[in-house]
Amino acid sequence: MSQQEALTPPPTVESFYKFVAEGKLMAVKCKKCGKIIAPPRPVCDGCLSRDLEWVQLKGEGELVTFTIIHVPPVQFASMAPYTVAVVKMDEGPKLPGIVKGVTQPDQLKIGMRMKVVFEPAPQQQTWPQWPRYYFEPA
Amino acid sequence: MSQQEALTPPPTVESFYKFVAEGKLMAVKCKKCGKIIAPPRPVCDGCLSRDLEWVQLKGEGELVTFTIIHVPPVQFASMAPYTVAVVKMDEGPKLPGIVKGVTQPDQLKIGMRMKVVFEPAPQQQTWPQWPRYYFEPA
Amino acid sequence: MISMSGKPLAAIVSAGLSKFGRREGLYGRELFLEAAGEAFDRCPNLDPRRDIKGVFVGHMGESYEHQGHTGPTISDWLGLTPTQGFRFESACASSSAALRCAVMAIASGLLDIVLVGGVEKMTHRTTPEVTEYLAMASDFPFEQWHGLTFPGLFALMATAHMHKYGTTEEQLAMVAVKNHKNASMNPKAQFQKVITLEDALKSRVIAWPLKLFDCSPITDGASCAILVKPELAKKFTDTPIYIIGSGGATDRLGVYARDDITSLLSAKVASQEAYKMAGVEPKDIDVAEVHDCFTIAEVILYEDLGFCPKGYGGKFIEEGQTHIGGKIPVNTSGGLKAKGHPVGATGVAQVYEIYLQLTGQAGPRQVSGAEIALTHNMGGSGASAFVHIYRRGD
Amino acid sequence: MISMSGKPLAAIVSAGLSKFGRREGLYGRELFLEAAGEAFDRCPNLDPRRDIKGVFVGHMGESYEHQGHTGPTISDWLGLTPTQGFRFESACASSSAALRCAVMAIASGLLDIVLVGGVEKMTHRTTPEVTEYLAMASDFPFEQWHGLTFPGLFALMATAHMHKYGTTEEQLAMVAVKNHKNASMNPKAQFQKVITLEDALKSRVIAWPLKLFDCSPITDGASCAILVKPELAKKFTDTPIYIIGSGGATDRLGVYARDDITSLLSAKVASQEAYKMAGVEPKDIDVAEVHDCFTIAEVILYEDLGFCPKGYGGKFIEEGQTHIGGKIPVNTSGGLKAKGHPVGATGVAQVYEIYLQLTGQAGPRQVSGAEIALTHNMGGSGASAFVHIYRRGD
Ligand SMILES: [Zn+2]
Ligand SMILES: [Zn+2]
Repeated sequence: MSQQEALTPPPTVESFYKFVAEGKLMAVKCKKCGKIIAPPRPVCDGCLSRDLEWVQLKGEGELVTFTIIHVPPVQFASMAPYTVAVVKMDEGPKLPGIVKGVTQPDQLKIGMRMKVVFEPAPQQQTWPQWPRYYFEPA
Repeated sequence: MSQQEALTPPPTVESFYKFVAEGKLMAVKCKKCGKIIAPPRPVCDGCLSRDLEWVQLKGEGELVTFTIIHVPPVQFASMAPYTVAVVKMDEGPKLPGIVKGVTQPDQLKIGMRMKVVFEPAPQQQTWPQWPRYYFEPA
Repeated sequence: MISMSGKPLAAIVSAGLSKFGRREGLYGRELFLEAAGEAFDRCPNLDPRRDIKGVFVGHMGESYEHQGHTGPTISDWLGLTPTQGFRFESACASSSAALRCAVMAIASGLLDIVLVGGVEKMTHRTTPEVTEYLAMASDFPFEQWHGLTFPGLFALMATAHMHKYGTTEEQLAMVAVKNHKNASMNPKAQFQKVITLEDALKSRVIAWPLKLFDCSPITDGASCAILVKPELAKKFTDTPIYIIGSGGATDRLGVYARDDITSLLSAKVASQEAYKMAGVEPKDIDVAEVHDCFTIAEVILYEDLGFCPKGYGGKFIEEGQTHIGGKIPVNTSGGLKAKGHPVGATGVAQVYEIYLQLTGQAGPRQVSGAEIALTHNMGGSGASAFVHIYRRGD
Repeated sequence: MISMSGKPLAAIVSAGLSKFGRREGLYGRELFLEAAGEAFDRCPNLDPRRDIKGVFVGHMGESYEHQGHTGPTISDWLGLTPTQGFRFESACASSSAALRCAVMAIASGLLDIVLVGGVEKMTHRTTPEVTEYLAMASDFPFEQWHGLTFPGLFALMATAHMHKYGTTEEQLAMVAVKNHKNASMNPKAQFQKVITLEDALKSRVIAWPLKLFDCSPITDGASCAILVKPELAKKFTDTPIYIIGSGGATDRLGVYARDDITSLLSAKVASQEAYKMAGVEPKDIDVAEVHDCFTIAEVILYEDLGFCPKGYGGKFIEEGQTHIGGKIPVNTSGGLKAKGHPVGATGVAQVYEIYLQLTGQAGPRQVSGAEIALTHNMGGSGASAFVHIYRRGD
């Protein structure tokens, strides 16, 4: 780790979701080794440098794997069955997310192109008040 | 620990509260060393014997210490301020419990006689569905 | 057999296990006493108050009973106050984390005799509640927040493994069939009935491609073992077993963040550490308990623990290599899948099975002549894992 | 001074602490990196990936962030995967449980360099939520179920102590005044202002006889220390401090169940073990951080740690004996009361203060010439406690 330059906003989970609320998928880029990291974190997981800058992801990538959830947690009960995928963004990072409009395995194929879409945050009284990003086939 | 004789009902927290629902304050007595134990447990905390029998406490004892709760947990919000005391029962065990009708420290005096009273269990949908016993000055 | 090159780190002189299943009206502290009582009864030379210097307990979730601070809770209910007590949490590997720290405590010379175990009381809660409490072991802001459950996380691995290696749903189902068969020979197991391949394949989808019979159940239970420094072992038993290897490792918390979603890095790294310490190789293992929280996990673990080549796990179960009588019997107890999975108790429950196997007390499921054994226990979706290797002590 | 009879068990070569207080928008994993970053910056010879063999983290409650499995979570965010990671939970003593196990890990020879720390993110939750999560450390079926809160449990001790020994509300308030004064000299403390005796006595009742200023606050924070085996210490620093005593003990989980409600058995037993190992006596301690979650706790601890006779704790603070410049300065950092109490982080935060004191870096609150120090950290209402004793290494 090298000494941290103060990054604004800080490279945190909370900042990530504030950007999602603005319709942006943001990562941090390590100024030392060049690695692009999402979710953002205060230390580069490539070289342990703390010298980072914000970069915006284009929001496109490739399907790595997926599942279709039939038995959901309480908060997702009304959505089931729903699909969650892991997508490798073109800039490098992999992210999980719900795939809109997919409930059957034959609607997806590993390796296919995917893109990010945004929806307004659900209204919640309690912590956390984060929005979600979603995926769809590109 | 010696081999356990099957005790019915088992010497557990759940059995204790089932007895409270019947208006009984029950302890277990160690058949080896004679210690009377409440809350009940499967092993004598005096001699580690597992050879126990149920005994009923008379429900009278002496005030050991107390507090008056002004900032309560969520579930007790409607009751505050309320008093919780530790009472040493005449048979030996000490038990904590809410003291009915006491909201000022000068209503109690360490060493004074106390007695147990019972009330029906609060209606609850979720676990646990235990009743409570209470104390009052004797 | 191998040369006995692994120096004993600690000796196990007794073990106990509660009945697994739905244990109505018994809480964690009471279940733990059932397991400890068996361990004490098996070891009459042990005077718990005089001898036990510490209580090391694995316990995953304080939400189940609204009760944390498990170290003193269990120490108190054992009647051992003021012995020192510790709670370890590494999700479903909590009691193996306890075991590894207990091994270090013994090896340090600071504590010579310790009780190690684990406990979880789960069945008094609803399935959605349990699903929520279990999910706390995964990455909240990215996995839980995007609707992933534990079956879902392992389903992500299954989809990828099937795609890359051609692993089939039938092969996964064969893991369930084997483990239910083994459990039918284990009176402490939650499930006592054999199942057919058809039963497994026709069960309802939980998280595609995983079905009900690919998943371990919700279980109440507790486990316990007595660890002593090797020089003291024969004071307590004629048939100690020795821990000769201990390894621990982590992986990225999020499955999404891992380089290879078809592999469990923590199992690889922890087992390599344990094998090296023990001076044994995978082919030397006579019997193993591995973390089959989902059938796909057992298949991947065959590979990452080195029992078979990478990508060959599906074929390995299909060939029957991990059945009792096969090349390397895996989960003779019935595993998490059929013995049950009271999460905090599972790691030391694996130890209990190995204790029975290496002391010749496993009854109809005994692996004859077993001398070297392995346990693998993982937390969550594999973000933590602990591997231990054991040798029969006689 | 004393003879240096305590053999070093482990050396502390660096330490770090996040700012304590309300840390909006930072979660546990991020707060932990703030503490670790300071520890790494202070120790340029340490290469975290090459050197650190294990991560030992104290974390009390998974409910705050819906996030357990803290060992791998922190290891991952540190960038140290696949290092082994452990979470320890012993309520408010969680990171001292981590410290004790880390000491055993070092002493065992299995791990030669480990990172130990603790973390809790609390202020994003409401006060009733925090009250509920904290209460999980007490006895659910008898204490929580009968309406006892943590202030309530310590109030039971206060009522009994006042009755038996004549301890007064003014004496309790003096503990708060002292600790706020010390915190005003600690830039990382949550509270930066001195208070008067009148402020403390006039604050609102929380659990009679305890008032707001008798209670520690809700705090976000993280703490970290680097432990190495003693032979390696000088490779990393010219000014190591050595851990020469380590003790742990439990008490009955329920306050109601204890023989003497005016005393903390776990503190007595754990400190006796630590003093004996270190070869020191209470009078040899130059500076101490003790667990002042409530003012009455600090008063009882003066007695049970042997700083003054039983029953004399109230008089001891009244005489100013524990002020900086007094016979034995206690909680120079401001203590839990005024530095803040992010529960899982507190134990190693005490270590951080001792590290500063014994390396002469405590600034305006420096105890001059400090050579021997003690930390006492308790879980819940004292059902667990850990005591460590340190010696300046130069
Ligand atoms: Zn980098
Ligand atoms: Zn007895």
